[in-house]
Amino acid sequence: MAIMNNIEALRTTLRQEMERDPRIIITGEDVGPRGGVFRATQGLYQQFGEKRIIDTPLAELSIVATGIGMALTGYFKPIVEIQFADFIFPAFNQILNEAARMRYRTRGDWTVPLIIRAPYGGGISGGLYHSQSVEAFFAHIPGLYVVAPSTPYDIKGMLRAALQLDDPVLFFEHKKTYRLIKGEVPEDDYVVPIGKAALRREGDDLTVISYGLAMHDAVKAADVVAAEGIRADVIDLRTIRPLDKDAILNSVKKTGKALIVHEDNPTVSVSSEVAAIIGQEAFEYLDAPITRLTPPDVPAVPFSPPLQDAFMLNPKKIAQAMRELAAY
Amino acid sequence: MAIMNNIEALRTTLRQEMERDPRIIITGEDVGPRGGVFRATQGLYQQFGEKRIIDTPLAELSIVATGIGMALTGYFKPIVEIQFADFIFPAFNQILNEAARMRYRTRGDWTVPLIIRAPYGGGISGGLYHSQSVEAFFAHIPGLYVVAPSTPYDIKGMLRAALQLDDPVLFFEHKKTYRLIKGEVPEDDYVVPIGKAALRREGDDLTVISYGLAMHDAVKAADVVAAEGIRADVIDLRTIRPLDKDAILNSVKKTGKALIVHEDNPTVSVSSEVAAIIGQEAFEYLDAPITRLTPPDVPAVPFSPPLQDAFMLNPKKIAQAMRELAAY
Amino acid sequence: MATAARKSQKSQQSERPSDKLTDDQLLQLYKSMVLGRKVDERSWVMNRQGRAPFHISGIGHEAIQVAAAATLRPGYDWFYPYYRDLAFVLAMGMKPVDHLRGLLGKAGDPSSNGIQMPSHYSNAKLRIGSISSPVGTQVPIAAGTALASKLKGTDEVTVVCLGEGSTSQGDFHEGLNWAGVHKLPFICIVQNNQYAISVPMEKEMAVKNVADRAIAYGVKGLVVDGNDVLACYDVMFEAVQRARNGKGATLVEAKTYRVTPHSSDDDDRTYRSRKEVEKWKKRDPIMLFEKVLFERGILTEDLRQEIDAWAIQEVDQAEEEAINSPYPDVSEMTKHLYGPMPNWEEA
Amino acid sequence: MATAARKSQKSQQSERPSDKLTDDQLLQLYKSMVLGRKVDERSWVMNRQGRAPFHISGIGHEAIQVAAAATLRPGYDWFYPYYRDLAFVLAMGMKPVDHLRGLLGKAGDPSSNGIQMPSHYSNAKLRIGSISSPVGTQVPIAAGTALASKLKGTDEVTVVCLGEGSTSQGDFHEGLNWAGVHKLPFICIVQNNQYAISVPMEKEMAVKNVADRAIAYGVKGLVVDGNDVLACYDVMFEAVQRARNGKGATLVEAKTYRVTPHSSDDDDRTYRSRKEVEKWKKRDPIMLFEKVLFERGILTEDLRQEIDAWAIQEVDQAEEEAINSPYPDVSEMTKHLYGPMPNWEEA
Ligand SMILES: Cc1ncc(C[n+]2csc(CCOP(=O)(O)OP(=O)(O)O)c2C)c(N)n1
Ligand SMILES: Cc1ncc(C[n+]2csc(CCOP(=O)(O)OP(=O)(O)O)c2C)c(N)n1
Ligand SMILES: [Mg+2]
Ligand SMILES: [Mg+2]
Repeated sequence: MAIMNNIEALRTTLRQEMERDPRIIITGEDVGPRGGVFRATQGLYQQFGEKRIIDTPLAELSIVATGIGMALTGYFKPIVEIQFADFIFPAFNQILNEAARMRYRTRGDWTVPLIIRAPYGGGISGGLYHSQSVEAFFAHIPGLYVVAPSTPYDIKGMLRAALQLDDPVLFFEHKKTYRLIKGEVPEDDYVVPIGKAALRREGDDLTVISYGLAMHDAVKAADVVAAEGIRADVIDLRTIRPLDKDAILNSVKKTGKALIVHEDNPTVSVSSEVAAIIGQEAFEYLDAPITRLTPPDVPAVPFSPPLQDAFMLNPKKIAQAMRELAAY
Repeated sequence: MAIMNNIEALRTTLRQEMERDPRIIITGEDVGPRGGVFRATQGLYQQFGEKRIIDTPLAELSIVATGIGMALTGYFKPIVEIQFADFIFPAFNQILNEAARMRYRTRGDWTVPLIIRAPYGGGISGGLYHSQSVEAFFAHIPGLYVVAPSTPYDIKGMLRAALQLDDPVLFFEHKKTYRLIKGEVPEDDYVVPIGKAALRREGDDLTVISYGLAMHDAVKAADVVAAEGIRADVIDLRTIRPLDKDAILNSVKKTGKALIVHEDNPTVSVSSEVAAIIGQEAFEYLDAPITRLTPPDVPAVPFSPPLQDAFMLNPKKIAQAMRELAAY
Repeated sequence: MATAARKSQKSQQSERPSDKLTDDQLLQLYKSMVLGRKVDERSWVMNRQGRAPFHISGIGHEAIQVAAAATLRPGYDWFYPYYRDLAFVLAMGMKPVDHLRGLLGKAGDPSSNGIQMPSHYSNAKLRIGSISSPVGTQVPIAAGTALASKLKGTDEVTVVCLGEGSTSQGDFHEGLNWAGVHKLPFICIVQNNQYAISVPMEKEMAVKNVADRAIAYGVKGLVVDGNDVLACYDVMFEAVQRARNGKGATLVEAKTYRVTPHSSDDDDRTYRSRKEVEKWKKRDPIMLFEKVLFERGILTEDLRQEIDAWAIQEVDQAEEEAINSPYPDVSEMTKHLYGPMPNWEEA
Repeated sequence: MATAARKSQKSQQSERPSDKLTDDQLLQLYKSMVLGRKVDERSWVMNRQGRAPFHISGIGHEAIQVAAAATLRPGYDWFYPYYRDLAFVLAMGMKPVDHLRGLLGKAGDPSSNGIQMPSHYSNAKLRIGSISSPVGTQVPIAAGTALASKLKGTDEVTVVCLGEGSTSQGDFHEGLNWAGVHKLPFICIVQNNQYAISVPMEKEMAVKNVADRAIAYGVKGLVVDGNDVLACYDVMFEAVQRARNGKGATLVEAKTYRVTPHSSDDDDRTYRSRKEVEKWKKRDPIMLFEKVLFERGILTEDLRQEIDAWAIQEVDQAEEEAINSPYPDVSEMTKHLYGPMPNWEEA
């Protein structure tokens, strides 16, 4: 079994799936000869040619829209790359009003089997506009799947799952994890079901719910506090929409304490929804306030190194929040 | 004191403020001779001429962007109209990445004193794309003010308040309330502070938190259940961002029970955030699950009359939810 | 004899594609226009009777619509209409009852089964794409469909319609740009009725012809009198041929006028003169075509009345069917959000 | 004598605006280009030394930038730059240390005080608008600013820059459309370096000249050799005059080349030949201008070295200042979200 980092897992899976399924087409800015600015598509243009790996005009609205138009024909299964999630917003109208609403408004007559990949997240000196976490906007939208795998194993398994769906999937990849996170990736054809969270650590004292880079920090934090006798369930949501309510509720009903951790700003975010679910459906089991830990409610990660450091979550901050909640 | 409906209060206030402040300019589709498709600007073109009431190309991105560009000069205070909130999304990138982030990214050197008006909401046979509640997307954005006044009094007072701010304000008007809701509008120069909720009914048994058309239904529901001996605080949030946490927490700490009601679909919405605030900061006071009542989590209001009826909230549904929560 | 008259007239002109149309085909065009008109007029009546909350009309736009349809292969070519394309979708194979069920929000309408507002057409079997309300979005989507056809190696053509006002949207720009870059089998028909609701053309753009915008994308631009059905046919024929033969995209601008208010919610007296409207009513595309058909001896007064009666009967029957159709079950509201999930077992 | 030589040369040509530039003004143009270049080169060095995480370069683009600046009134006209406009913003009044503080995320940079990535310029006092990263957004914003100037009755001009790839965005279309409709005092400069990162021009658009797109908006389109500073001056002079005199908007396309990779994160060898890059290095705008200045006797080798030394000293000093500047306090992170709220009392 090969050890890969996230970007290798992604690239390898793209290649394997394209070899298998001639309907898969990749479009986006610089995905061709350049192989993508993060190298997700490196070598694919050379292997599959310019009819399957298509460099597009610099225009996200139409990158998504043409993806929709290709998907509607049923001839192709487009995977479009948004170079940075920060730049997905010109396409917001197309994603919301067209991709996500097509099936509903046509009673299933038209469907949009489209995957939109978008690197997101901070910690890479990207400043305000190359660091944004944008998942909250999309998690609100019925008709979309929104996923955020953060291990090489899940990237392969969830990309393969996404390819089997007949609906639009937003596939968010935390760019800081691209080279930071390594792990085993089996060669066989497994899938990681969309809509299912993973339990990364187990414990009875509290539940930490997270995803993305923050989830890796949460696991480290859990290991730190475990040494102090605080044992936590660490849930990796993996899928942002639909949320795995069962996984969340089962754990919180067991521990009675929930800490929700993510890099996105908190107001009306994924953590709001998780908290609302817990507050409504696990109320009787709660032993402590439903707690959230996120960066401050500011636009995005500042560029200046000390400010970026102060903004980002890390195992220390999470461990501290876990201690406080455990002590409640 | 004049009795007006919402659209009259809006139009009258626009006229008065334009008479007072020559910097105010209105732009948008059909705002000129036509007076707006909802008649919000009726007569203003005739009074103020084509230099202050500007019919625009059919292009929301640039309606907002040119508003930003005008606001940046400091010469003008633009109020731009988005004809239906459903059509605000082509401008999403401009609102999020430009208007809302300008002050933050320039450390206050540049500011965007811009008001974006947008009629939203269902119940008017508008189907999927003329009925959307879109406030959740914007409530997530630091740097924006998001308001949703729903009485003639508040429309005047909050529009006047918005005009005094030096930051972008999204001004949502529930279109079903335009002619449905009437009330007294004083002639004097009052403001309704942005960021402050209103208590529409008082009671110790539970707290209903709402805004927009649903808030009017909640008040009716409260009157119904009051006759049955269930007494509720009914909070009209009025401002969606920033939320009036004090008003929410003070009431819930008193009643111990919270019912959050809105027309928007629930997942990652304003009700999620209100629930999260309560779950974190009023936890020890809670006597019941934090409860939400919204339409189902579907894209928007269907057109067909019976489906529209089934979708929309009404006093009966809210009263029932109040009874159940009170009985918990 | 009628046919002889036509032949001689023809030989005096240079060869036009519409010259090749048989009398039957010409009558078929005419009937399509009349049927579209009658369904549209009936929709207004049902709205004024309070039975339909909303109607948006294509009256005045029929010529370009039925002409375009006649140059396409229904069910093979891809068509992304806009909300005024009633006559167009009927000519492509949709039925009056489809429109009228939609008008009333009744079950059985293939467009959306009552989920969307009226005139938001869709028919997957006929390859008619689904209309949403935000204007312009369908242009780059159509470009994507055209790209798929090209990559797949078919000779399908994709046609997309919109109003001139909607060309101000970024979507239009981006879609046309793709059409140019990839030399797509793509035709964008702009039905230029000179207003976007109340906003006149000169406040929408600083060019005389929308088709002049084609040059910015390296695609062909053609202007046509949108009320002259045969001229429309000629222009569309050329555009379809270019597309079908891999010669690239065309932007067709059909100059026309909407003689009705923007929709049943509009009052157009606030922004345009009755004189202007009356002037255009005299250029009614059906009237203009009747004149040609009379001149050519293809249409007689008897036949005209027969066609009128046929169309009215079609509409009567469709109206009855629509009125008698049930509403969709309220359970529909929460259906069709996602397709079925595969039965995954995690490894 | 040099001046005599120039005069005679001049008289042979038709009158060009740049002919009116004095020797001093010409040298000023040259010095601006050299200063921009030196600051840019130093940024690369600091990046390669590991002191700056990111640099995006304007090397090769200096001619159009300093020429444009010379036709404007800094602090009076409005300027919306893009990320390659280092030489431009310096010529408009920003300081090398402003750029270098930004490069290091240090306090005191007027652009964003370390909040944004480097090269995202802003200076409210100089009326230099703030750059965000999503490309194209500034075009319709600039149109709004130009509209404000026009409505206010000033003769301010608004200039906005972007790359040719970014003209594919809907924002460009919509902004230019407003400029046409309102005949705005607006100049859009497209710095066409023939690539959007790795994507070559022919995959971005199907036209030869971006300026050909002007016709779609009823604005004037002008193409210029972007490496010829005097030609750039002439074209910008014309555009500014049109704008200042209420004659409307201009789309200026300056054909140029970026001889560096897209940014410090890029490796341009994956998508273009070294031969192509070398060819363009021989058309370096500073070299080309030096040749003219030498020919005209305005520049001597001594003076050239003097200017070089001056620029390097400026940059040395700025670098030292930047390095010695503190980082912003972390409390900055939560500041400047909203302005102060008025002290409202509810009625
Ligand atoms: C994005 C968007 N903005 C606004 C509207 C509201 N609206 C519906 S039709 C219309 C005018 C369209 O004008 P045009 O494109 O010329 O088409 P026409 O109706 O004249 O045929 C407007 C403003 C909309 N549907 N979508
Ligand atoms: C909306 C958006 N999408 C993608 C990017 C990433 N990006 C930054 S620069 C660039 C290429 C720009 O090309 P061009 O406009 O020609 O300007 P150049 O860099 O060549 O000067 C891209 C794709 C971005 N900044 N904004
Ligand atoms: Mg029109
Ligand atoms: Mg370029």
